[in-house]
Amino acid sequence: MKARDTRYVCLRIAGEGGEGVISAGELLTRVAARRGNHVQTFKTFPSEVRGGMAVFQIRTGPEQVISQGDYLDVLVAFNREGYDRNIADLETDGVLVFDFEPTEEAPVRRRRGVDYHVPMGELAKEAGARFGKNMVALGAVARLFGFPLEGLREGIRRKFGKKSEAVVTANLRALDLGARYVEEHLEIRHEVRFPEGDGNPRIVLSGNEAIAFGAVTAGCRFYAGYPITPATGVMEWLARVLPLLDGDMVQAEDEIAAICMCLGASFAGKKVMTATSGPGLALMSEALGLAAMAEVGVVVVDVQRAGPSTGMPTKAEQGDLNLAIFGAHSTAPRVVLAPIDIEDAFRQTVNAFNIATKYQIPVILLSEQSLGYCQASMPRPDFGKIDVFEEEYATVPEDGGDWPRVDEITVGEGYPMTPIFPRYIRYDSGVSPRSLPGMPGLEYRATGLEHDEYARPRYDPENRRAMTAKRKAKYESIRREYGGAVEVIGYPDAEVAVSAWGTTASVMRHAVLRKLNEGARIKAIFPKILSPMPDAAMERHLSGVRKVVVCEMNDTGQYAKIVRHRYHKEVQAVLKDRGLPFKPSEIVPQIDAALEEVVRI
Amino acid sequence: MKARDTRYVCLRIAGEGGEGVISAGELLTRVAARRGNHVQTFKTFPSEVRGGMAVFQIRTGPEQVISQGDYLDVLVAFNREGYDRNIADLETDGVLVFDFEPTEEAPVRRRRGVDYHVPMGELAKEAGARFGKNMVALGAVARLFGFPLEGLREGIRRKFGKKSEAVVTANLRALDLGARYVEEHLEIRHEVRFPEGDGNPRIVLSGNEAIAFGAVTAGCRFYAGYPITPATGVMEWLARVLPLLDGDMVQAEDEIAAICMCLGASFAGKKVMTATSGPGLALMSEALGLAAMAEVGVVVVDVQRAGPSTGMPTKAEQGDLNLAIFGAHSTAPRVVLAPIDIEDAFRQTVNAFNIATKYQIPVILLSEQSLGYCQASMPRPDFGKIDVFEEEYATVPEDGGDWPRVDEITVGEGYPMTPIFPRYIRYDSGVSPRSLPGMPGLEYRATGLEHDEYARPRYDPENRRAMTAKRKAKYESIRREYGGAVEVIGYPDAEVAVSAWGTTASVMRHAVLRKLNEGARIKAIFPKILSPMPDAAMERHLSGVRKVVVCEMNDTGQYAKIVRHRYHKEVQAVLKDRGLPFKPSEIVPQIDAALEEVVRI
Amino acid sequence: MSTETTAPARAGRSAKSLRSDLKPVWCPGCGDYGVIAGLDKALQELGYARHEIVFVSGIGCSSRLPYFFDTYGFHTIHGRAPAVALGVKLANPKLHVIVVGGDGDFFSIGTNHMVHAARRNLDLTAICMDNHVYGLTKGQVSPTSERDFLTGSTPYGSVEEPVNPLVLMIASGATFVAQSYAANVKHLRETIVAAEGHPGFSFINVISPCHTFNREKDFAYYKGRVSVTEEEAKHDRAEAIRVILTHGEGELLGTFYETRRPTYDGSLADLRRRARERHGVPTLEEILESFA
Amino acid sequence: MSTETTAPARAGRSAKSLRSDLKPVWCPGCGDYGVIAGLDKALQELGYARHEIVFVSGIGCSSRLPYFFDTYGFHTIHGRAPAVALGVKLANPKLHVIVVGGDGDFFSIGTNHMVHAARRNLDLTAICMDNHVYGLTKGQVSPTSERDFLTGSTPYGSVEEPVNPLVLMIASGATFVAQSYAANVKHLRETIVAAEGHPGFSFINVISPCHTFNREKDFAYYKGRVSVTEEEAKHDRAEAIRVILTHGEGELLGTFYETRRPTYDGSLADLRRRARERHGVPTLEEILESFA
Ligand SMILES: Cc1ncc(C[n+]2csc(CCOP(=O)(O)OP(=O)(O)O)c2C)c(N)n1
Ligand SMILES: Cc1ncc(C[n+]2csc(CCOP(=O)(O)OP(=O)(O)O)c2C)c(N)n1
Ligand code: SF4
Ligand code: SF4
Ligand SMILES: [Mg+2]
Ligand SMILES: [Mg+2]
Repeated sequence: MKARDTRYVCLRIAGEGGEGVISAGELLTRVAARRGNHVQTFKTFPSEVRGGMAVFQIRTGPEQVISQGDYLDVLVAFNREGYDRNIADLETDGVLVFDFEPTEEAPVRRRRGVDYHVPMGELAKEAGARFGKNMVALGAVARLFGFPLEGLREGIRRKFGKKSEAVVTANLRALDLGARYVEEHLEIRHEVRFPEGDGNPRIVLSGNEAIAFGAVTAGCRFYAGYPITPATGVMEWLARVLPLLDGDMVQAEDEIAAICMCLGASFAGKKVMTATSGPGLALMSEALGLAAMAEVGVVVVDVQRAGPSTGMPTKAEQGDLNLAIFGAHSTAPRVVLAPIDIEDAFRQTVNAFNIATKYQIPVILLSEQSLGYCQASMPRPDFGKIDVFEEEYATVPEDGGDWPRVDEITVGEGYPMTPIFPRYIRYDSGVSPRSLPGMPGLEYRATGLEHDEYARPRYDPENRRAMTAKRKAKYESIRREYGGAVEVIGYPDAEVAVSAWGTTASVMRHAVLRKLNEGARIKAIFPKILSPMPDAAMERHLSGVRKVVVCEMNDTGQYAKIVRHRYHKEVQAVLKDRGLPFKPSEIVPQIDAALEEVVRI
Repeated sequence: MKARDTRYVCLRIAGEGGEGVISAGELLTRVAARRGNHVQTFKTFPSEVRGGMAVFQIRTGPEQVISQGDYLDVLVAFNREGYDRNIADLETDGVLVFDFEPTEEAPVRRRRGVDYHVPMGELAKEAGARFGKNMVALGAVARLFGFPLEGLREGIRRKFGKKSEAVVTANLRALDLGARYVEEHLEIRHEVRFPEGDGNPRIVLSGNEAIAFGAVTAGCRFYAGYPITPATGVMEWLARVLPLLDGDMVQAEDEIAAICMCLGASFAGKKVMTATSGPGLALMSEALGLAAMAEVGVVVVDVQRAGPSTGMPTKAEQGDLNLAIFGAHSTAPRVVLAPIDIEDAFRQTVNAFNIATKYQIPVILLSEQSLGYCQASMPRPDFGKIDVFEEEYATVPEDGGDWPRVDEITVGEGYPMTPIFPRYIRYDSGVSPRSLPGMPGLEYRATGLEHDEYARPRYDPENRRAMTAKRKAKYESIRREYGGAVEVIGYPDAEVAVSAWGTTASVMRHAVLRKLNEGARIKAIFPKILSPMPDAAMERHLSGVRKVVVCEMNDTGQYAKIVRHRYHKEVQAVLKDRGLPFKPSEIVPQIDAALEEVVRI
Repeated sequence: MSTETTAPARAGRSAKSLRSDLKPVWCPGCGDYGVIAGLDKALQELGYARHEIVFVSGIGCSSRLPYFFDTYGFHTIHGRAPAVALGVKLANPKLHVIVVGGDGDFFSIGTNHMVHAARRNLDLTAICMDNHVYGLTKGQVSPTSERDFLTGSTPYGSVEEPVNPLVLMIASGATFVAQSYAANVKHLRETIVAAEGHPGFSFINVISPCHTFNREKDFAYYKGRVSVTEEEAKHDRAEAIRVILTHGEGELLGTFYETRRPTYDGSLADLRRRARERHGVPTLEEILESFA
Repeated sequence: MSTETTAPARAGRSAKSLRSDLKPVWCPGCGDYGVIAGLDKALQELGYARHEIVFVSGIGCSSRLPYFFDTYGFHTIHGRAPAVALGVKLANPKLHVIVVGGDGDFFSIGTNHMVHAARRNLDLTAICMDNHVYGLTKGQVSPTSERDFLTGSTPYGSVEEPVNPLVLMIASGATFVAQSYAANVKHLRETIVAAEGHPGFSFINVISPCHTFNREKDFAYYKGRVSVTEEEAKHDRAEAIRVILTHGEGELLGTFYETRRPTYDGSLADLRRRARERHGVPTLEEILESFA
């Protein structure tokens, strides 16, 4: 199953938290993208602020990078632990760059592959850059794998220029010392080379940035949130940008306040968003019900992390699908989307706002730790081609005419008949035009109580039935609009299908393309909306399929159960709940097994 | 489809909130039970404190009353609105007792049946009992339907005796005036008679009381809660009783505090409970995850009410099943039970405590508005026959010996090897013996972080896999213990089955018995545990079934979807989301239709 | 939008009162009727247009108030009104946002939001209808109930010290803190007018008896026990707290504390202005370049 | 259980220190190391047996503390430690329950529970490691951060007035309120010993610098800016608040407020006793009769 595409290079840096692993990695990433490389990165760091292991990985190649691949081509280990914990991921013929003293009991033992010892710590001291180990490493890496030093120098200047000239100089010196060490002491014995860029400078965004930028693109001008790993990046980006666009970013006192602030601002006419992780989404459950009942649109981003409870806050899991779909008391319609990669994160965020605005409904966008912290290059969006839905508000009937007619059930006994604005008028779509506070003549009271079309509290069975149906109709409208929202790759008549959601879909795509290349008759089915499920399209694409391989990063197969139970398909659920994303190599054998089994039957 | 069992009488009182409808009903109920009647009651009142309509209904008969039946035999309407809103539920030949002036535009028009006008308000004034309308009504009802006045007199004395002699006298006078009015002014023209009691005084509990009493029986000695309709009764009962048992009832500052207080007390060795309704359960989502992760047992009662959001707080819905099962981020094992009637509420509560204690897991008990406020007679429990699980705590190894061996994965690098108490030791059952603060030598720190067997934070993949498996194993143990927990009535080989949960199961039982009596070949399947589902037994009982009629009080068929999707059965989902429980007469035709269809196929 | 735009004439709308046609669902004699009256009078005096007023409430008898005014309103969930109100006000600072609720709503489940709203000094008025009990849920102890209070949840008497809303709000940073009384509509009206005139977070605790579940503390009880303070509002927090705490028996009405500091909405507007002056107003394309 | 029972000897356990073998995960130089030191010394001085101590914490750098003591502990969720602690203490009032956490944990998400724990006067000690920033989430503004503070979430400076934890806790009803400093281990030790000696809710705000995310306010900054008050603890709330608020520049350490009133656990014990005296201790069968 060796199908290494040597045009791609995957390099990992591992070191102690605080040694600058992440910042070196990010510098390399950005410089690579600027020269026209496609890049995708991945990082983990311990939830402890200092100490513990930090890992940064970059994969780069001549085309869009859609997963982290299976094995490393290069491992840069800042210390023994970095080596011990990561060496298993290095290709047997990969390149190791390390800075520690192998001992007799713990040698650096590899059958093949090339090892280079670079005394990064020492050189950093020499450079007078107290925390410069990472720059020494970058210099060495650049020389070893043919990456132009000048780009990195420029990057250092841009990155540290704001701080002080002394910092720039120290870092540049460290970089050069690293490069020089390679030139002077090492003999290059490997083949791995950084791919050439195509000269088209690319943009690089993390998942968190893609979502924040998507929000701003969709017209978001109010954000309230509460810090939580790994979602805080969304908030911090918007804290900088929103004020420039005359918007506000509020750090709320807790997550409940955050979503409630959003609901208030949405009620008063802003496009709003909050971002959190599992524990915060759990806290928002009650207020999400209010959003559904009062019909106030809001986008809630959940950058999932490994639970339950506080769990492993810096590790990855796709564990919140159930909570997103079902985490409300009673029937509180909501929409669930889950981007699969950085570009999708940007686009789905715009989409989320469009749905929230058009249907006056809460939309939960399920991102993931491995997406939030992952950075990738993406093509520059063409803003002219992005649909942004803008609401039309209700207006007062001209010439004192009547309000649109409402159904007779809304005329309850004991209720005054004064013609007032029918905020919750029942149109077929389930959506009623609304007014904003400040608009004269259209006063009403948004409410979490059951109410009639005039927004008056009402508990009688007839009204209840009508209003429940109204809210449900809205849900059906969404299903109609997004009923076909399924991405399919491969043979339409394949008997073996694979399916996944979120970032696992992106990894799976990698595995599927590999198998399709090998001539396997399979197809991949990725729903682009998870609630309401695009049933019509899912059923169409699943008909004729005898086995579905579902891969998912959680312990119980939350999505696998949907496929198995909702579509009555034989599902081979491949579950990974170890805090780390899938690799294509973990998926390919599962596809093979499914193919074999289906043939055997 | 008329199958009226005339041995049962169903009487409804309807009036303005504040007119004493409920308290009169409760008095009648208790007195009836004391003379040996089986009774079941139902009430609704508006969420407004005063005003709006209050309804009390009592059904009584010679055997256990398992539902409210279909139609009223007697309607007592305190006013016009009470008549208008309830007359449709009266048997065509039923008896109406009313106090308002029929007008020409709004006459009291009935084709058959008997009507009596009793000027309750006037008579009350005459009695000098300011709020005595309800007692006048009781007196009239007693005389009209052959209920002994003496019992009611005694009841009034017991009820108001604590207040003052004047109150007692006024109420007695009102009662007598009502009775006298019937004797002097009315000619009895109907057949309906209150059934004779069998002389065995019965106890009468509301669902809320049954749960509170069950908790105390199971050993609950700590309760923290926050008031919320319709769950407050649980708290108020325990507020009176717990201190007498040397326990504490704490009114917390909010629901999050309530469950957290419970977790603290449980960690320190108490059996604990909190009760709330949908909005509160939503707020508890995060802390329920902590309970699962730190493995701290807790019983959470959700007396469901109609949502979403604040919805219709005094109305019924079975809408929180999804939230109960799925309302957590990541995989946080929890158990869900749902009593179907008063006696079951008592027994399932004991059960809930046993599961919570034995498996160190949160248990959610889904009650309902119509159960919480409903009162019913039940047989006196035999406390000697009730199993109450008591925990065995860990002990320090004798003679300084070693702690039980733990697996090598728990020895992480960088972790001290001092032998400490392995609080989360991985036994096959998934359950680890615990210690309580105060026990010397067994110190540990309960935690919501991922941890190893020694309760130390650990994020590495191997440990993660092991501990996830541990928590899952616990879940499987429960499934083993409760795998057969399904109640089945009817023909084992029936092709048409019916299924429901909660109080709808009780109503459905009524309908099924009626159909079985008529000779229909059907069966009823009621799971006694809703998460984890008793799959083995469900599958066994469903095999051979061609159609399942599922009735449920919500808009989306949360349970119906489980039956349809999980067991791949053709489900005829009968959903009612109007704030009111099912009646048997709404279920019977659905069974008929299903039978017909299956025959047709 | 502006006050010049007049709302279309509508049948049944009173020329002056801002009350709606919906009849309050409260018990006859509930203190909250007095609060409605005071509010209506104050709003008329202030001359606010109805479409520029937003009542935000949580859950409770008192929180039903928004339905009874023919203005904008948001009847939210228990305890969260201050947070929702913050969103409303920041989205449109021209609106007059009034938060209303009960003692449980504000100072039990909602404490966190009240403390932080006060600290931020958001320019709105919060009116607590303090009946020292949970009304809507039919009589349980509230955070402002006195020790030994007998309720459904404290059948042996409450063992908790009541929170003093005035002191807590001053300590949290509210910049206008007053107490009024549902039966003194004139004082209430004047206090509301003053609070609305105050730029920043104004808190008014209104004693609003619930004779249904707090029978002892009905209007009769308060008669003669309520007096209006003679003292001026203090500008010093410790001083204001001293006045409140050292007052002996009975209930004191009046404005205890008033100070000026930047409002949250004002500071944010300022922040936006400063940020844009320094960095300019970027187009989407320009933002994109930050990722290059 | 009682202090007489001695824990079994265990390899590696120090005879006196209550520290565990787990190495703190904090940054070198974090103020929280000082808090550990002060706590360890105080607990030794108090002579508490390790099995009778329970540390309860929320989430934050500071909330990791329970792991570093070889006692019982509960590392709960963000902001909820005071509520969990209430359950622990009521379940077993003999335990010494110490709540530890950060400024965000206590005074942002956890405010409601802190206010009500103080009001109830539950007999426990709450120690806030106040670094005026969110440490664990890598540097955002906290409720105790000063205006204009630059953080990841306030890139243009904070526009919020900080909450004063001491004033808020006094206003809420805490009966022992003090401030100490992570670098003054002696003062910290003494303050903890005093707080533990105090029956009721004791709150200690410990200035505990985070030089990683609040760089300016490191130990060097506080050097010379921290002084121990000469004044006695006040028994008068307004007075204590005055002392805190009128103190000029710099940080004042000391016990500002101390008073005695019934503790929550004590009052509940009393309530149980009274109730049983009046109504007797019913058997299950007797309770059953109340339904007859
Ligand atoms: C999350 C949640 N918890 C509890 C409730 C139930 N509840 C409704 S109002 C209320 C308190 C009412 O007291 P208060 O706020 O003082 O208002 P009042 O009715 O006295 O005016 C409670 C506990 C709820 N609606 N939502
Ligand atoms: C419900 C929830 N929201 C947010 C978080 C993320 N979070 C963890 S610690 C923390 C605040 C840390 O600040 P502080 O309490 O001051 O403690 P410090 O780290 O400074 O000691 C936050 C917001 C969380 N764990 N849970
Ligand atoms: S219960 Fe009390 S607060 Fe509620 S409406 Fe009645 S009097 Fe007013
Ligand atoms: S980030 Fe700050 S509070 Fe956290 S460990 Fe480091 S220095 Fe301490
Ligand atoms: Mg109240
Ligand atoms: Mg902090």
